[in-house]
Amino acid sequence: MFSNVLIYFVVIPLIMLLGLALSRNMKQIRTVAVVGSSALIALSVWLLVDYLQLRAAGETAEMLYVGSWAWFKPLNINLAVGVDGISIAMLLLSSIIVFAGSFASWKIEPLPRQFFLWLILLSVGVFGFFISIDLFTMFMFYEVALIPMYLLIGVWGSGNKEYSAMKLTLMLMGGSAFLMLGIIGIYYHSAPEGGQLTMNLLEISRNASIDKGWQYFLFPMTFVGFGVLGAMFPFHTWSPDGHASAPTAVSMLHAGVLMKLGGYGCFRVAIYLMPEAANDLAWIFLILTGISVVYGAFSACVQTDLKYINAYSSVSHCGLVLFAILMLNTTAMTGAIMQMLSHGLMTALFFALIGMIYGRTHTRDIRQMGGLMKIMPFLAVCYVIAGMASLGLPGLSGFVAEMTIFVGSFQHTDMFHRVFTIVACCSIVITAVYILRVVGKLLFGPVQDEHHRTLTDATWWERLSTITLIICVAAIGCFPNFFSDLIKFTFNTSFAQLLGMN
Amino acid sequence: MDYSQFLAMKQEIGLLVVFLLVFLYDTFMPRRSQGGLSVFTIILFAVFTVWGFMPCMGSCADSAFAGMYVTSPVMMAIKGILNVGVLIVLIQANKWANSEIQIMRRGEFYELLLVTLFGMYLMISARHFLLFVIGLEAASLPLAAMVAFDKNHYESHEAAVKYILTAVFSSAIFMMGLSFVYGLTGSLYFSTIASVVALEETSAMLIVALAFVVAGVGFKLSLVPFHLWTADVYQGAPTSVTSYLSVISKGAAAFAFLVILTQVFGAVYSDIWEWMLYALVILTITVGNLFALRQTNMKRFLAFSSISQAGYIMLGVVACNAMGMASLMYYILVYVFSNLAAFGVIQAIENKTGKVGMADYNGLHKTNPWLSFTMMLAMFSLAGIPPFAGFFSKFFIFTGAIAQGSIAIYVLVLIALINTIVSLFYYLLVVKAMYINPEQPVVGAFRSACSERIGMWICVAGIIGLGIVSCFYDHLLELSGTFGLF
Amino acid sequence: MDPIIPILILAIPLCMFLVLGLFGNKMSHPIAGILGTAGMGVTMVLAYITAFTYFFSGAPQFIDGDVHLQNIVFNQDWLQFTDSLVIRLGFLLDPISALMLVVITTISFMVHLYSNGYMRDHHGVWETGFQRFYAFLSLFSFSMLGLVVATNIFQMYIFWELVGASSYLLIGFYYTKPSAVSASKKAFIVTRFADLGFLIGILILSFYTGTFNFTDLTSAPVAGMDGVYQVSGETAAGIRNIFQTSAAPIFMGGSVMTWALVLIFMGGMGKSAMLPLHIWLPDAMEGPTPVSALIHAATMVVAGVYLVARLFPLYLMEVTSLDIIVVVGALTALYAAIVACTQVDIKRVLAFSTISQIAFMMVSLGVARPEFHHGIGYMAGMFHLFTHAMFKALLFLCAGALIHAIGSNDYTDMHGLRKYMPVTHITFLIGCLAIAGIIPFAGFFSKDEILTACFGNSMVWYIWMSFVAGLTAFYMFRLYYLIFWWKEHKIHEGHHAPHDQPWTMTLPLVVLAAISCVAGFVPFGNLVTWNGHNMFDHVSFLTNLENLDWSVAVISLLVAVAAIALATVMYKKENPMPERMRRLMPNLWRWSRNRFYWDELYMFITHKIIFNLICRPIAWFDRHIIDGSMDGMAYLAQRASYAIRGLQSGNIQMYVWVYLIGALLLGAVTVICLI
Amino acid sequence: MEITLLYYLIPSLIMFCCGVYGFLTRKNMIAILISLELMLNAVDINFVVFNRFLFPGQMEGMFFTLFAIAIAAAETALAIAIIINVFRAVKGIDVRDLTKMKF
Amino acid sequence: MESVGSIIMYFIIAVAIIVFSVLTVTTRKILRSATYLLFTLFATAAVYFMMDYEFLGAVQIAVYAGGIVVLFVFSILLTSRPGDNTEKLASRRRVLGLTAAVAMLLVAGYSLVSRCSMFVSRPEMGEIDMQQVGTALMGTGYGQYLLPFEAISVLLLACIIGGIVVARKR
Repeated sequence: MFSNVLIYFVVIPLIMLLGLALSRNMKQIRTVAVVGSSALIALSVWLLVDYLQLRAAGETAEMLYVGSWAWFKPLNINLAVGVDGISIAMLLLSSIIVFAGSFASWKIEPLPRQFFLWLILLSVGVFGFFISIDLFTMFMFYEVALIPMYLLIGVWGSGNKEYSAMKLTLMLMGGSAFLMLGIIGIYYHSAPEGGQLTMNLLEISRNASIDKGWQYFLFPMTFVGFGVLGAMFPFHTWSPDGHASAPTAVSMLHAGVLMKLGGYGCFRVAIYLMPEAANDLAWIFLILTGISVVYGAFSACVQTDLKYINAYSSVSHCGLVLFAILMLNTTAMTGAIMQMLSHGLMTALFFALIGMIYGRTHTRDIRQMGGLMKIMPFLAVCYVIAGMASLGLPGLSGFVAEMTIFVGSFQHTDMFHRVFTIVACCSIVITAVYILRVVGKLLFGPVQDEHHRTLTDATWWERLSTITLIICVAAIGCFPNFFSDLIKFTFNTSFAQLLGMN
Repeated sequence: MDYSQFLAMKQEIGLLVVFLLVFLYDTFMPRRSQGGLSVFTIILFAVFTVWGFMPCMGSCADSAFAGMYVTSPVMMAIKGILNVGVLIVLIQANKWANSEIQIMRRGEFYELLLVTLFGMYLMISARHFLLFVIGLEAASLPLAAMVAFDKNHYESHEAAVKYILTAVFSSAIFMMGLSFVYGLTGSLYFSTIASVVALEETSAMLIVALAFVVAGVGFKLSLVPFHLWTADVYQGAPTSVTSYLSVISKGAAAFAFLVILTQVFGAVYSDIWEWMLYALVILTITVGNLFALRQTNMKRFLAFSSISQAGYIMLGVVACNAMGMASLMYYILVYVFSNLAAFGVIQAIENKTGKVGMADYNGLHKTNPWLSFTMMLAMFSLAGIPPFAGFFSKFFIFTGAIAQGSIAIYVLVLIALINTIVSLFYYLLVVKAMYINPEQPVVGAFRSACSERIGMWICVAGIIGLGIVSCFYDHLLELSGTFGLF
Repeated sequence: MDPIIPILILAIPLCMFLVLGLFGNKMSHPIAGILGTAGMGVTMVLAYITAFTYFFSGAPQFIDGDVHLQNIVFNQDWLQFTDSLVIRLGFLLDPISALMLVVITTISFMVHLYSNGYMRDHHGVWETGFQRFYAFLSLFSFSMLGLVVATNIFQMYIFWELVGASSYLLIGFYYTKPSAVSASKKAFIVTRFADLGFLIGILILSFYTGTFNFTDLTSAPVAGMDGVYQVSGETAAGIRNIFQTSAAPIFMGGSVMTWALVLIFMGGMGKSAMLPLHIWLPDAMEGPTPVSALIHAATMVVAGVYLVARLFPLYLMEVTSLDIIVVVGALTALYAAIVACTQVDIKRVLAFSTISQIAFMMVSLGVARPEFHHGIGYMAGMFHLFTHAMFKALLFLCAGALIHAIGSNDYTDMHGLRKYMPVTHITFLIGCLAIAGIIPFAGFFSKDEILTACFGNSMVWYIWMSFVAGLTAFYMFRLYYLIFWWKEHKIHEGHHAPHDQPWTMTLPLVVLAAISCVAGFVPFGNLVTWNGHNMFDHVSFLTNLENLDWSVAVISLLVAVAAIALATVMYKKENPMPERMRRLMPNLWRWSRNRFYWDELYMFITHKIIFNLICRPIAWFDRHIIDGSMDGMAYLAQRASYAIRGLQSGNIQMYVWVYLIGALLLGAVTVICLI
Repeated sequence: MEITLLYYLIPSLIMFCCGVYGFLTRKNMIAILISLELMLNAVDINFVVFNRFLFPGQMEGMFFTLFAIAIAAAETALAIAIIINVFRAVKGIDVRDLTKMKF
Repeated sequence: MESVGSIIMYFIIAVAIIVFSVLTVTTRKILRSATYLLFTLFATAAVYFMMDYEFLGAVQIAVYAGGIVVLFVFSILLTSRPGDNTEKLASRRRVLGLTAAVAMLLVAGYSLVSRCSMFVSRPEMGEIDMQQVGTALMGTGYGQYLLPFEAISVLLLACIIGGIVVARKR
């Protein structure tokens, strides 16, 4: 079991948990967090390199590093792991954000140890989710990732935190209620009559034994289940409140990684296992996600709380992810995954910056701030860069992701899909509107509050956190083909025959 | 007359031996060595519990008294689960039982508790309704006395009255149903009834009889609408008794319910009681949840929570298959640990400060981090959050139910799942009180008694370990496969 | 050609941007300025080498007989969408890109140089963010160069966005000024909106044709083929076929291809400030003046023209789209010229003049047809682009010098400056003459050819554009007189008399003025034509003069002179005539002064309609309906919880009653249902 | 006339219903207990007559009744003990006073 | 065909059961209620005798009438206070009680009446002698009740302990 490298994505955080439990002071806590998250980054980078080498050597299997260990044997539930390019991308994203998040919460108060404990527990769930290919384990890790949010927001949050934490938890758990039903349903149709039932994604898709009628029932269950976490309209309202109340690192992790669980799950479970229903029912969800793309953007235009703006922007961007996934062609889905990466990094960056600004000004109301460019140039410049990434400036990650989505979606042969693509395209303008509105009000213009003049610019750990993210955002933006190929390979191996795509 | 048949009843005999030893110790030991009673009982019971799991118990499936009594590995397992629960209850109750007020009654407490456990054994193993009724009464009448144990509290009396009157009423209804069954089939042996029911066509009398039987056992399980006594009794009873009532008594009843419905009325599953149970499950989960939403007393809150948990347990019965049965037992096992952890904390705090309000838990984590941690684990487990055992038990019980395969069961499970959100809400309320509410802590820092801590540690170990370590469920599933009910 | 030079052309500005952007604030100001300027200088030299090599080396990959070929120097895959749809970053060398390389690097270098002086106050104190300014300038130069050498339409789109962003950053350079911030925002959003059209156009085009590459869309002429269209026969037939046989050839009255092209043109409209989308450009004057010269006069704003020129063969396939371009261009030209007549802010006058002149180019492209004079309109448009870049940059830089000296943008604060600032005066005059189209200055030739092209297309457009040309001459000289004549300059107490600026600022003026004088003689017909064929058999310095269509030229000269004369009469000396004119046409004056209320209209649409009628309701809807329904569910559960609490009344008899009725119902209902 | 099984069942059923009625209406807890006795007694009659009329060959019903009487006795005793206990605590045995715990 | 005597006997018993049952739950005085219960129990015992279950009848009289009713009477005397005897019933409560009772009557009655085997008459059967009863009670075979007998002894023991604990003053 421990010869499989993927296990260490769960083992390292678990060791970190142990370390945190044993640590006595702030210094030790930080050491554990930094060493652990660096180890995770190293591991994921190593995995990426090794994966590419294996692929280059001609490995054509759908998943690599596959391992499966019996867990609940009579039910054929296994601890099954395996990754492809997409999961590796997601692992990389998660480890980066955990790393940045650790630095962003350098001076968290109160109860730093507990904070990190929950944060790392959350990341156990996240990493576990991305390496699993067994529905049960996947679902378990999924929920493991959700629940720490409640305490993280509730204890360390700000504003109307109790309400937000509760709402977030309940809505996400509501989604997972549908999800659980869907997963159990899939399980019972995972094999042809008389065959051994299984929870293993690869086997289920190989068996392809879920008949169409059941697909029509189970697809919406799973899609909505994951869609709630993917902030799909109309199940997105946890996002603004939740993000607004969450502490910095939690917002980062949640918007950056957790919301990706939704998109990833939609594609890996709902669409991968039930392609026929996905094809037939896509239009319903396309309408919903199309709405969330435009709607989120419009809502963001009138918000005054920085985090609300960003949360609605996340609704819009994550809507685009689901939107593209539903297009069911290689390019659009590649774009969706890239958008996940891109949005993950950039929104984490946003939340990090907002947290840092909030930590100084103690307000998030853009009407009460202004001219911060003069006061804290480093943060302001980073904010502008994040904004530019968000509105899709070429050379940063947002552009490549969105363009891949738009071009891919527009390749759909159906007129309906193309028209909706155009609708979704409109979001780039609205995005520009709200991003520039914020940038204009917050960073530019005269200094609004004289007290702000005394504020200081970023500290070294804050710089480290933001620079890491900016480098990643720029890396994706400048060398998109690397990521695109990494992702596309999966679609070409596992999805092509499934969907009859080009 | 073959009295050696009594030897088939190893566990019952063993339990009676424990009972007698405790009784004799309590009655005849000189006053100065009375102090050892609690320890004696706990150790004795622990030995008995361990003995129950010994391989020497064998995997014998045995029946005695011409089929009136049956034992099999599954039943041994469920009795073993109950034993573990009782052991934890005993350990947790130690402090309370040795408190100044209770010390002179603790012998009776142990004795009554063991007798009720004996009654539950009979409920589980009985294959004759007369024996079943005796088991049922033995499991509920002494409990009424135990509910009334807290003489200084008015609530305790009120609870006892409510409990005994409704219990007797319910057993009257139950026996009315039995008389109908007898009138229909001419026998009280399960096997005979089952064969006659399988031949007969469905009649109104059978349905009404079944409804009365369901009501009678549903009372013990506190299914809605037979649940109304639950909250008051749980609230009024001494906490040790409440914890006993909520897990052990409920677990035994659930299993007995499963046995009756499948063994006796298995032939009319899809005709009659599948639909009855659908209605009951939906009602139970929903109403239990709705009531739990706005409770402020922890014991009362857990009462309603246990009502809705009973609804989930019933899903294992609805499934009517081996997996459902295994899941039901597993659910009970997990529920024992989770609920007892919660009660352990409540008890520790109540023993120290006498406070049981939810508001008294505000800011608890500042003064008593371990207590609140345990409580949180219990709440998470009850709410079904991984990686705690409650998640696994919920997942398996749903999986077991859905194995039945009809669309209706999917709808039922969906309703149950949506209800889990409501339940999550109120479980989180407790967590919120302990961790999030900004008020100053009401309960000061204290060190709980050794026995309480041991009890809680066992529970925490169970909450964490039972799910992740798969052998428990695997074993139960294997056993259920051999049960041959379905 | 060795790709090293093209790569350097792009790489040097990018490196400058990174170096100055990342380490700028660690450098001293002069070093940053010198570094930026030097970098741009090197780039300029390299661009000249490239252009020279392209046009005159005679290398076979560049020229085939008398035909200029398109040459892809390098082309690197950047992002692969599908097998055929690939974004590549490359370097396409053909007449127009070579031309643009020269224009951009020249102006950019001048501006870099000029800014060394401009970005300091009179006491030599550097502007804050001086390094940042240079970084942004480099970024802009990089983006613009990348745009013009794009090998595929998506590369163009990428750099299109980048120039938009750098324009945003530069307009908002004085970020503490709210007006600058809002101007930059406006510029970005308006062009973003236009880019949406561009993007959709690209999507449609690529969906039907399956390619982004310019060379596939508008392939180079095949040797020996005397094609009417530059597109090779096969490709043309293929593209038409695709559009005609595809599922939806007609969409809302136009063919899909027309729609695609019009949408792409919409992108151009945004960048080039064509009529409904022009509103950002006047406001963009909030940026530092060198920026206005570089971006908002010479280079970025002509990107739209460049785009149309780049896809010209495609536009030729759908003549309807060209007609639309003409209409838009003509309307814009007239509108901008009228507005320019009444503005007070000298930069705004120049801005509207820019809009008007770009519209000229657009019209020129729109009226170009291969049948007429070998598509002279295309050549004229490009020619005007070139000349306009020079003299408009000159004018802006002069305006910058004036503003720097006076400290105000309005001519009301200037008047009679000719004595104080002679160099500026002369160079400004040259610029005015050039733009007015007075022989032999640059503008004369290019404008004349545009008018010729219009003449060849339709009489209406010819007359229309001639009128606009006259207006151009009028408002430019109005501006000239108001700045340098009108009345004596009033020097405020405690202020120095205005004087010419340091050499860093005057040198560019002189250079550009010189170019404006001679640029008209460049034989453009043999360098830049729509199909690469040379227009003239042999070339000399006077080729342009020899090939003039004198009938058109004389008329346009007369119009220009008349307009100048009118301006002289009205504005040379302080007199009440302008006031009288104003009284004569009060409404026209008011509308013109207020720019025909376009800004107010946009304000109304964006604030009153989009903001108040869409965004706010949506936000409200989200909070109260969507979120409310979620909260409502919780509320309902709570209410339900209270509603049924009576069940648990505490009365045991009630309990039993419920119990009994429950049991009976359970039985009765089942009996009723089953029997 | 024939005295059939039903002739015995109906009075017993009425007795049971009387018990239900008494349980639901009486205030005095002992009266409630008395009503409960009626109900249990009705059940006993049922068993006996079923046994006698339908299954005369065996004695299951009779034995059930026999044991039921014993159980009834036990629970009555216990219930009375508890009621007396309550009486000591609140000096009254009105069941309607016992509603401190509710909702 | 039954003998006229037994028919008359039946009616007497039936009427007694019904009337005394109703009186038990409707009389206002609690002591009377206990008395009527006693009569009802006697009537029940009479039914047992009629059914030829003499042993059962004897147990009924001994345990119920002799034991339980006495217990009731004592406890009534113990708990009653002057003025307690009369209780007025709220009409709402009576309606609730009546609906429940009537519903019970209807449902159970219907289910009984709807079954044709309910209309059989009594088959001939000899008396059950005590020997048979004793064997069944002490036997372990089919239809014999040693195990319940032992079990109920435990139950009774527990109830005794419980009763003592509850009744004990402290």
